[in-house]
Amino acid sequence: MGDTQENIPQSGEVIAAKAVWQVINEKFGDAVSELDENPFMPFFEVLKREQWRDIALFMRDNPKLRFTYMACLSGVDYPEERKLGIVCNLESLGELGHRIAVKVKCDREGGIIPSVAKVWKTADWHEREAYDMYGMEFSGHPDLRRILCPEDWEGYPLRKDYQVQETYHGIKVPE
Amino acid sequence: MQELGKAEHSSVRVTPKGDNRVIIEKDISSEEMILNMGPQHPSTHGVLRLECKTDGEVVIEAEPYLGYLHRCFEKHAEMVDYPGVVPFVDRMDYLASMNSDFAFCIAVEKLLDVEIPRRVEFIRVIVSEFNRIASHLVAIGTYAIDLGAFTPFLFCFRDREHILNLLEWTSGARMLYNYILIGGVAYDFPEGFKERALEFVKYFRPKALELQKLLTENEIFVKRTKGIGMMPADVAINYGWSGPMLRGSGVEWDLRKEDAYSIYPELDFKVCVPDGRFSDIGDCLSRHLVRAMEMEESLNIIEQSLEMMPEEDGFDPRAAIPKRIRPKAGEVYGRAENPRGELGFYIQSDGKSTSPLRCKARSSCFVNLSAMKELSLGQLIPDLVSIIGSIDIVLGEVDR
Amino acid sequence: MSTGALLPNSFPLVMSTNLNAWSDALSELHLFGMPFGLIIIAAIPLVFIALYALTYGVYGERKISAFMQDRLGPMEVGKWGILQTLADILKLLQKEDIVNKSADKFLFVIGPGILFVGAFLAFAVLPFGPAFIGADLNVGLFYAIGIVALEVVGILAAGWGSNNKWALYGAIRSVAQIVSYEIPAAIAILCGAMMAGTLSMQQFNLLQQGEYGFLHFFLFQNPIAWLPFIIYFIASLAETNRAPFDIPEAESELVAGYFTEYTGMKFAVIFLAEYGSMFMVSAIISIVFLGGWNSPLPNIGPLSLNDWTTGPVWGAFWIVMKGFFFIFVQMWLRWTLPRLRVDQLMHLCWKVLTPFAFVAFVLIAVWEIYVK
Amino acid sequence: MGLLDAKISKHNVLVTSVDNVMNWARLSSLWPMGFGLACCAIEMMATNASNYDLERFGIFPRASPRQSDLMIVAGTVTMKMAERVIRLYEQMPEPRYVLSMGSCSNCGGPYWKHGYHVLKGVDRIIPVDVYVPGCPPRPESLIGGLMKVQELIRMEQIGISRAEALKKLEEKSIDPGQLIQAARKGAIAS
Repeated sequence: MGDTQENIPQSGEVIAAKAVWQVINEKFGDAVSELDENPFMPFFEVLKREQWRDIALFMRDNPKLRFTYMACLSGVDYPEERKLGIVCNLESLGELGHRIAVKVKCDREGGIIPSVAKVWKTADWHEREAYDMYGMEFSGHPDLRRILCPEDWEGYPLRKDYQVQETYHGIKVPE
Repeated sequence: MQELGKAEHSSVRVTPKGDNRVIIEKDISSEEMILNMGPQHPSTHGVLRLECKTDGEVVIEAEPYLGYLHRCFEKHAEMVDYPGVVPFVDRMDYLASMNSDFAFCIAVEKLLDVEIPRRVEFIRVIVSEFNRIASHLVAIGTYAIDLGAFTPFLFCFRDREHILNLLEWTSGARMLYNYILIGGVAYDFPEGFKERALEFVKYFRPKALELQKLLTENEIFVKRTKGIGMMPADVAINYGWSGPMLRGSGVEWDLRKEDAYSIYPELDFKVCVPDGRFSDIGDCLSRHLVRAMEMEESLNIIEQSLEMMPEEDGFDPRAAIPKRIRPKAGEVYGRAENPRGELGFYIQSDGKSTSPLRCKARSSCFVNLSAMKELSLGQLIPDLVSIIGSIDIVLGEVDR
Repeated sequence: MSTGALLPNSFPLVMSTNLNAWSDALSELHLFGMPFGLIIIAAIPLVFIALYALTYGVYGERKISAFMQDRLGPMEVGKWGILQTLADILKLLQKEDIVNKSADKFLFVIGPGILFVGAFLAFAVLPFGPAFIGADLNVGLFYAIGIVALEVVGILAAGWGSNNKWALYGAIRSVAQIVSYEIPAAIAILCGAMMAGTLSMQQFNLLQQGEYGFLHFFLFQNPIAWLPFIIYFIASLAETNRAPFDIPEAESELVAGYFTEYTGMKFAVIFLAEYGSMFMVSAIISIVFLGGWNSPLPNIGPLSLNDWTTGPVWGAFWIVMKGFFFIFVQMWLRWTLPRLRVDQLMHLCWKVLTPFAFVAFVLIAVWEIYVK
Repeated sequence: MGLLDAKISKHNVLVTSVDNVMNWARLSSLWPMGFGLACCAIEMMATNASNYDLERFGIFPRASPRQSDLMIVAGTVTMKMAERVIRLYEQMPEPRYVLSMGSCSNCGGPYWKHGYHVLKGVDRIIPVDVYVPGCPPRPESLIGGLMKVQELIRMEQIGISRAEALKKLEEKSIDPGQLIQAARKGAIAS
């Protein structure tokens, strides 16, 4: 992608994200962090993760925000911080056109993040996938089961310290 | 603000239109039966498994089970370096490898500081649009098989073979190309490509019409698809649908227009949405129509880009490829319009290593398929097959 | 022309064109005190089904579908693949015969048997030309319709006995479909019977005989006859589970329908029965509406085409050709059209075909009484 | 070896010609199970379609494992799928053959090292007769693999095991490399 074409919409994207963040910050104050104004993917972090679901609903239904569309929800491992997290890419599809990313983090062992599966249905399967790959719990999820790996799979494959199991149902797994 | 519990089911109920939907009167007491469909079943397009709770022919509920083709793409992406991820991206959506590569390269190039030569952009667009036609041909062909018509499938594959020949001539592979690289493409077009491509466009236009006559204008086909699997636009957006599925629900949303990446803003093409004259907006027929119309649009794009493409003698498409790909630290979400919808890559780079710290693929089929449970409520088994077919899943991309 | 007038002193097997001369002569043939002739009479339809299914049925279908789809079809097994079906049958003979542990063994085994017997028994009343018929019953047509319906029992036995959910679905769908479509089919055939005033298969042919060839066929004698003709053709597609009504074996929905669990020879028998009944319905439609074994060619002045193409062997030729023509149309439809849904199928049967069949019934009655 | 086997294994003229006919029937009507797993399944479909038309050889996909003779494992077999593959194999009636199509089902292919959920070769769970390399193999090479299955069937006889037939095939097989070399030489000479 050419740089010249790239810069103009991107800076606009950051400005729009800033406006969005201000609306959220007004309502929730300390619950959200400062906006990270990088040109690639402006994001903020939800510091009080209990409020994540309220923030999500606010973002979806507030007429100034209208984030109707969740493009992506990715689980992430932060081994240095001893944390797991999710990154959500949100967008106001067809209405206001702005987008922003939201991060939520939780403890590495037994971490719980409120589920937003009832806010955006996209999140349903994506949260199941994050649970499958990283092992964080999503409280309030309608059906939190493994989705890609078998039900009786051991460990969470995308954690950085994952060790693959030797056999599965009597079949040798590694090499 | 809506309450949480209600938000889930507020706009769920599908409103039947026309006389094509059956109304089941339940006055005979009958027992439910669990019917397991797949992973090996002719109509599940690979290894999807559906556990259907059925009452006679009526599916009360169908729960999809995935993961039968989980090939650990995200693990591999963390283990190999950036150029090494491209072959794995190929194997995700194996029907539209070019488009998938394109999306991945867009995401990485956002992080990298590279100037892409203009001719490369044209090459990328042309091969992607060719692959889009090929992918839609498979989608339409297999949909015809699902509905019991065998011949259109073979016609589709016959025409697809011409595209594969063209792309093989360009890239050296039939299906999984590894052709679009970060910062460039692997080879320039071979000599005489333009003529052969235009020849194909000329050949394919009447064939597409023939396909329309065989399927879209067929009374039985319309009967089997019209009014089935209705999805209103707002629910579709909430489900995160994209691509032909979302456009089938009447939302004019195409990333080629919205994100205006590559040279798409310079090209003249329209976003295909059904006009509601022929189909009910949001049903299986609309999705099929969108795919059929998109093939036409892709042909237009190919023609235009072939005209506009700058000719350069001795052009080296690999010139802009950085020697060592090590993006600066940061996170990026890059995406492109795939034949099945929005394919996005969330990439996290620490600025030190040559492989991504985290690479998540936002697969369009995965998201589109998640509405299956809702779409299947109270449908007949043949309609269930019709709905799965209209979602046009590629299990490689669903399970990754 | 008189029926059944046998000239005992002539050589009926060689030259007589008298009605049923060959079969009557054969039935009196005894060797070593055994009714050897009857066995031959019984064997002829069997051999015919086997030969036709092997050549035209399976091989022809594969070739025809291939040509429709821009392919070549079987090419490597024998010249142009003509030995393909033979190889298939020989292979199916060698396959392991699996009976599920959980299957109802009796029903599972007897299902294909009933299917085949049903398809085969109908051939008893099929006139292979003027000189040969298995049994010239005076209720031949009634018998043929009735015995074809016996297949339902076989299908249900096969589907239920398999103890497989897909097979069960296929069987239930098939039974519902065949039983429903019997009604418009029977009424449409009854229209033909009204025009003829008889139920005997040979009489049907005799009534449509004449020097103007096809102009004597009921279809061209009576303009209303087109209606029952089309109704019966559509219904016959459904009765033989052919597309667009192939929902009992819908591959994309039900894997393989009621024969999902069958292996080897049992599967081959089911296939043979299916092709047998396909020919049977095609023969019935050509007898009732298109003159059966009569030559469609007219005598034009000195060119007495009709006379030249009439005779026992020509008769067999015409009826087989007419049957094959309808089978070709069935194949053509099968490889072109998508499949209907179950409820649409029933809708077509009960709300479209059956009322129209009744209308045709009344109109034909009126025509027969007042116009003719 | 039983008494009957010993009698039969002498291979008199009658037994051999019956063998030949039976083998011919089996190799001429190989019905594969329509069973696709991943990318290779699309190439398998393309091979079945008009341009390559497997039906020329009498190869005609069946949806039900009960009516098929050959299992084409087309694509990556994952741990979750492995048990289903075994079950499908067990549902097929004897004599049955397995063709492993593509690198993934041969050995895990590109997922060999880090693919925690990928079965590294379908031969770990079911016996494979013919392997077709490629990622995915071209339709031509799939047809080549099917020809190999036919050759294997040709080597079989009443009273000899599949393993012996495979050994015989190995001894008698023609090296295509030499044929290609010869053809090339001929082309250069002319």
